Amino acid sequence: MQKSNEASPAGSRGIFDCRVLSITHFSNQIYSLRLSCPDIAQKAEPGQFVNLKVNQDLFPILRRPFSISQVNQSDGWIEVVWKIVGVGTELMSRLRTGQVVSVLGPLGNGFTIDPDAENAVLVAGGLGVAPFPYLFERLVAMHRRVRVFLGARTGSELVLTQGFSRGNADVELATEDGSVGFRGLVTGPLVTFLDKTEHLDSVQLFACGPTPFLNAMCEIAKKYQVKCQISLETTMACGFGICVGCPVRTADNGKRFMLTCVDGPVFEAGKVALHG
Amino acid sequence: MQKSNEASPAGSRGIFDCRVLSITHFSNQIYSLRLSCPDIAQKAEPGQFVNLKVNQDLFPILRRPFSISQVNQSDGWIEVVWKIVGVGTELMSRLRTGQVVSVLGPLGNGFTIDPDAENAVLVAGGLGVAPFPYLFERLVAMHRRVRVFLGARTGSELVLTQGFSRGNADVELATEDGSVGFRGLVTGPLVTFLDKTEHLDSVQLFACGPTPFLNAMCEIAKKYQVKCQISLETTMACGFGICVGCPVRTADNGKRFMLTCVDGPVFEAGKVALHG
Amino acid sequence: MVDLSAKIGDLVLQNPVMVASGTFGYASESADLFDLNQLGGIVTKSISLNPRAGNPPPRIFEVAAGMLNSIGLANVGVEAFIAEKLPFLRSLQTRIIVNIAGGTAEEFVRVVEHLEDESGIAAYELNYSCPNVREGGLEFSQDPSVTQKVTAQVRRVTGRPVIAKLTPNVTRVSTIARAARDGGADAVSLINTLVGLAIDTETRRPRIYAGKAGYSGPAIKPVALAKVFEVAQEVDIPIIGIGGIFSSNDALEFLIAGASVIQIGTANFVDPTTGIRVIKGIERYCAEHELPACAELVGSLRPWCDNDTSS
Amino acid sequence: MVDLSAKIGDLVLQNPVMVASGTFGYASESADLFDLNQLGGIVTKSISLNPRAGNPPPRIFEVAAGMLNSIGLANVGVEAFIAEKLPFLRSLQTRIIVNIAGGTAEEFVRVVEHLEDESGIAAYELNYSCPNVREGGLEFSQDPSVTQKVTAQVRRVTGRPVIAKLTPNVTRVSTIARAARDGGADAVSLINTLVGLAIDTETRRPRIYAGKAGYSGPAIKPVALAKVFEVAQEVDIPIIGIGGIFSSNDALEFLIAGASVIQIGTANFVDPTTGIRVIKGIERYCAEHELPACAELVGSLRPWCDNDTSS
Ligand SMILES: Cc1cc2nc3c(=O)[nH]c(=O)nc-3n(C[C@H](O)[C@H](O)[C@H](O)COP(=O)(O)OP(=O)(O)OC[C@H]3O[C@@H](n4cnc5c(N)ncnc54)[C@H](O)[C@@H]3O)c2cc1C
Ligand SMILES: Cc1cc2nc3c(=O)[nH]c(=O)nc-3n(C[C@H](O)[C@H](O)[C@H](O)COP(=O)(O)OP(=O)(O)OC[C@H]3O[C@@H](n4cnc5c(N)ncnc54)[C@H](O)[C@@H]3O)c2cc1C
Ligand SMILES: Cc1cc2nc3c(=O)[nH]c(=O)nc-3n(C[C@H](O)[C@H](O)[C@H](O)COP(=O)(O)O)c2cc1C
Ligand SMILES: Cc1cc2nc3c(=O)[nH]c(=O)nc-3n(C[C@H](O)[C@H](O)[C@H](O)COP(=O)(O)O)c2cc1C
Ligand code: FES
Ligand code: FES
Repeated sequence: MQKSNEASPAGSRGIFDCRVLSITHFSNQIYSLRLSCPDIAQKAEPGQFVNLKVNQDLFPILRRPFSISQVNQSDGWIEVVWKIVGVGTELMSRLRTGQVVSVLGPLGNGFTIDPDAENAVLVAGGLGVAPFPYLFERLVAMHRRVRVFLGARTGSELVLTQGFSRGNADVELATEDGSVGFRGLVTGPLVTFLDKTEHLDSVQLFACGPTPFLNAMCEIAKKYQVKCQISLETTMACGFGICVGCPVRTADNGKRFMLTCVDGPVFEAGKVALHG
Repeated sequence: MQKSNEASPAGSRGIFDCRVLSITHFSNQIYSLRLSCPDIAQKAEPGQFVNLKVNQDLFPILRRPFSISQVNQSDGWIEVVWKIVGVGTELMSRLRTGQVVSVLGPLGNGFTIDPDAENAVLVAGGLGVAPFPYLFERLVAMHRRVRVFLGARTGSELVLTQGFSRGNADVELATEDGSVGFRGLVTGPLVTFLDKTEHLDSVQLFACGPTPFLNAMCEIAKKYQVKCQISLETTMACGFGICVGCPVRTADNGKRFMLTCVDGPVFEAGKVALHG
Repeated sequence: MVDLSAKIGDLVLQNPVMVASGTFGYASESADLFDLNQLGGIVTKSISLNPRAGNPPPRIFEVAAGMLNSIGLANVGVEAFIAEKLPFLRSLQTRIIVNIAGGTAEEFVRVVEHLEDESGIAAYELNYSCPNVREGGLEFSQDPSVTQKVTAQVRRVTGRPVIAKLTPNVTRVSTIARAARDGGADAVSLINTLVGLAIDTETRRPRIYAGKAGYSGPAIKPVALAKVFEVAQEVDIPIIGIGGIFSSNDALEFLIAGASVIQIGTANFVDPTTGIRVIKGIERYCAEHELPACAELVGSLRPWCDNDTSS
Repeated sequence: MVDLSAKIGDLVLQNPVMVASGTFGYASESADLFDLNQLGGIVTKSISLNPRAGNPPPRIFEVAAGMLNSIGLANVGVEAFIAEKLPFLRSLQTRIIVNIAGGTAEEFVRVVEHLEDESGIAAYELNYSCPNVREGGLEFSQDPSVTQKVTAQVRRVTGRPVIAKLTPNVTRVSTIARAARDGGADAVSLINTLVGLAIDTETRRPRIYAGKAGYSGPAIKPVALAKVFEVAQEVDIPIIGIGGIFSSNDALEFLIAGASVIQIGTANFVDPTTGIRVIKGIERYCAEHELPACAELVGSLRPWCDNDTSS
């Protein structure tokens, strides 16, 4: 790994030319990449993201944002996990060990772990699981009790499930087609859990996934009066506040905007108005 | 190999999705590619070219033209040889066996072998050697006596030299830096040869290479009153006459143009006015 | 079965996909590559009164997601066109649109007059990106009054559909489209190439002999779509959409923006069968979206908001 | 040593490379990524009289070799700009150019009046791509008389250099540049974004909330170069060249076409240190070509021919 811009102060976020240490193919369209990047590994917080330039060409031209999925400070690497949805993610899937990727990061505000929340509940829809392995590790290190609810459309899209078996964690799986775990949306088992939980003020939810899922999570958080942090995705050009292209409406009157990249991507549920 | 457009009549030129059978790296920047393409192998004449789409993206967007270097009708392949000079040729060098390339061809008018020319003389500057292996094979099959003069800046850029050792051929090499063969331009040994040749009316020159070299060849052909065919390169978009982007001035008054792709790329020396 | 037919005034096409002027030669060049009769229409190279040799090289240069060209309207001239090129075109079972270039209004009229007695011509497309020799090289359709006048003069000498092909290099293309309609045009084609320039920093010469050149390809598609949408909103005249169409999805964008017909240009150089792919793709989209006729797509854009929010 | 300095009227820059308005925020966002003082200048986001929330999403969309945006001029307003953003900018050792947005001439003037007492401002750049609320949303610099009038009104209230940033969406940008000069502008910036549109064919909605959007990136470079060259030939006013500059070679093309200074826009999103790379590349080119000063490159294009050969 080499910091491509030598003028930038050490230890801060930066733009790095990072070598691919390995690339893993989970299922049809889902991959993970391990990048050598000691500076980012050193600094990154769970829930932060990196903005990757996956080619050296003008097409696609913009970087692509990905949650930092896992970090190893001593070995100096970070991991990202993605699904092929278009040209950029397709190009990424063709990366090979030893190739170099330009990485801008770490970016955004990660998850804020509430000091009073004994029980952390991680809820992911689909690839929303991406930031959770690193968050999980942090929570375990903080001796929190962690429950993980992972949902997907079908079993082959349930990835990273192995990563949550340390500590005293419970993992529940749900698939819409019932191929693995509970048949239905992941919010089903979550609600069942919340219904039978007594001290809801000791619970903090962490949610990541598609917008309809996040909307459901905000509803649930409101209904059960439970703390909840959600991680958003919007289209991004820069990832650090200079393009002003990633607005999300504030919940107050819906007429103001925050920027997903610098004010988020993690927001307190109820602070932002998703979709409209 | 599969003809990507099924509507096109069999046996004619066409647009084909061709599988890479092998890719060879000669020296620093020089490569050759063998493509499975029975239709083109069947039809191609020495001196014709193919127009390759080396990626599926919009960048680079246009096809890139390459001389057909060698053909094997029974095995159904063709070969092209190239040097990396820009983005398209660089992308080509990253092709791997089994990948598919879109090939439009065979295109243009190849060399016309004079029925009376007992002595064929092939003269190449740099990668101008590209179309000669196939031409050589044809000439040998026609029982012509063949002499080959190959020039380059330096030894590592002298490629395909092995291909001319069949039949009763003489091969002479020249490099500008003297690292291999004659030190100087390839026209040096050629002129020496012509000076000592008696029946110049039995000689036909075939020349391919950069424009200054072709200009020199035209001068020589004129001076020695010897038949000479030259193969030109110009920027091309389509390669078959629909973009009108590849003009070359006619020699008559220099105010008219022919199209390199359909009227050439092989022209009779003296019929075209190169450079201006 | 999806109804793919398209209409430009009285002119009915079997599908809305044409090949654009100057990007398909005189059609015979591609005849052995696919069945030309599958196309909705073929627009010829620009034909001028006299033969034109065209510009010296370099004539073309590739740029990011597009290309620059200045061919200089090289063509055989109207008489040789009639004698040598039209017979083949006439033999096809698709609509032939003859594109006409001129340096003056009279030249446009005279070329049309030459063609009037010839059968097998479905419409004329007037290349209004030609420099107007009387106006210091301004393109014809950079001036609404010139556009209207020339169109009216051509209108007077023919009963065939007249299509005004407009330059995008103007402040408001809808003003020009309205002028063309007022002059009697049956439709407008949008867009011809943008003006572009590229420079070789080693020689400090333009990459194209003529200096400024015509810019085409995917890079101009967003501009073309904006122009098509503007005219569709402002002027009641059928639109032929052109600019960077490489896929059926590109073509669908143009239909949704308001074009009744589209033309494929630069893509033909990469794949002359692009038109066929586009036709099939439009058909598939309509089938998947349960649209009985692709004409239903025309102008079906659903804006998020009414007003132009400031950029 | 190559002399990289550049001049815009009385304004001297240490090198000809600025970052463009709206593509570098208020500069503090990139302060930890590289030494901002290496830049020739920094142009702020467009500042309006009152704060603006900007447009609802989607605001940006990637297209081939470029992007569309309609941010809606989101900014903190001039008072908060002075209180919260200017102190940091003022602390830098590079030229700060404040870009100003307005819906009327008066708004431009009032923003300038607010800024006049503030130190640390090297020049004003007037964003004339703003829709003119009195002219039905026509961009200010789509009309030469509006351009001249607004420029003259601003000129009256400041002694600082005034740069008119022009829209490319016009028939002849040199006419507009001349009007800006006649109104008292010290320089013109060319180009702001092209108008573009992209459509989601599944939803049939525009890809950008506002519908039409601003098109930027490498795809617009040939258009920008043509506009810069046109103005350089026609109008005697310094030019700041903008449009798709991603590399030093791109920047060199602009200098050779006639720009004295260049700005980096969209490239900052991909790599905010692009400006530094470009400065180094220009220096290297000059050294290799034995040019003692990069100013010698300005307007040094060598056309192949004098006249405009017809396309
Ligand atoms: C902060 C943040 C973190 C993210 N983390 C991850 C992650 O860990 N793993 C992962 O797989 N993806 C993640 N994403 C989404 C990822 O950035 C997009 O999938 C990617 O940019 C798509 O690029 P593409 O070129 O393949 O698709 P494009 O060709 O650009 O688009 C293809 C399709 O994908 C849709 N799309 C484009 N961008 C997004 C987006 N941001 N979100 C959803 N759909 C989109 C487009 O609308 C289009 O339909 C994250 C996004 C953000 C903003
Ligand atoms: C009929 C024909 C046959 C050819 N046969 C061969 C061949 O057998 N082997 C081979 O290596 N090359 C051949 N060429 C040249 C080859 O097409 C170009 O080298 C190639 O298109 C460059 O593509 P690129 O994307 O790598 O370069 P670009 O990025 O397009 O250009 C890079 C540099 O190369 C120069 N360049 C571009 N096109 C050409 C050209 N046609 N000739 C010379 N320089 C060019 C450009 O001016 C530029 O400076 C042939 C060209 C023609 C017209
Ligand atoms: C090489 C070339 C030659 C062209 N010649 C003509 C022409 O003779 N007459 C004309 O009206 N348009 C001409 N055009 C413009 C095209 O018809 C079309 O309007 C333009 O290229 C935009 O479409 P595209 O992006 O699909 O190419 C030409 C375009 C190219 C690229
Ligand atoms: C996201 C975005 C926001 C922009 N905002 C402004 C702005 O506020 N004021 C302005 O004058 N130009 C603005 N521009 C235009 C740029 O300054 C520049 O003129 C244009 O993008 C062309 O340059 P480029 O291709 O290098 O980006 C903006 C451009 C982009 C991409
Ligand atoms: S992505 Fe650019 S400001 Fe958020
Ligand atoms: S390359 Fe298109 S006409 Fe020759």
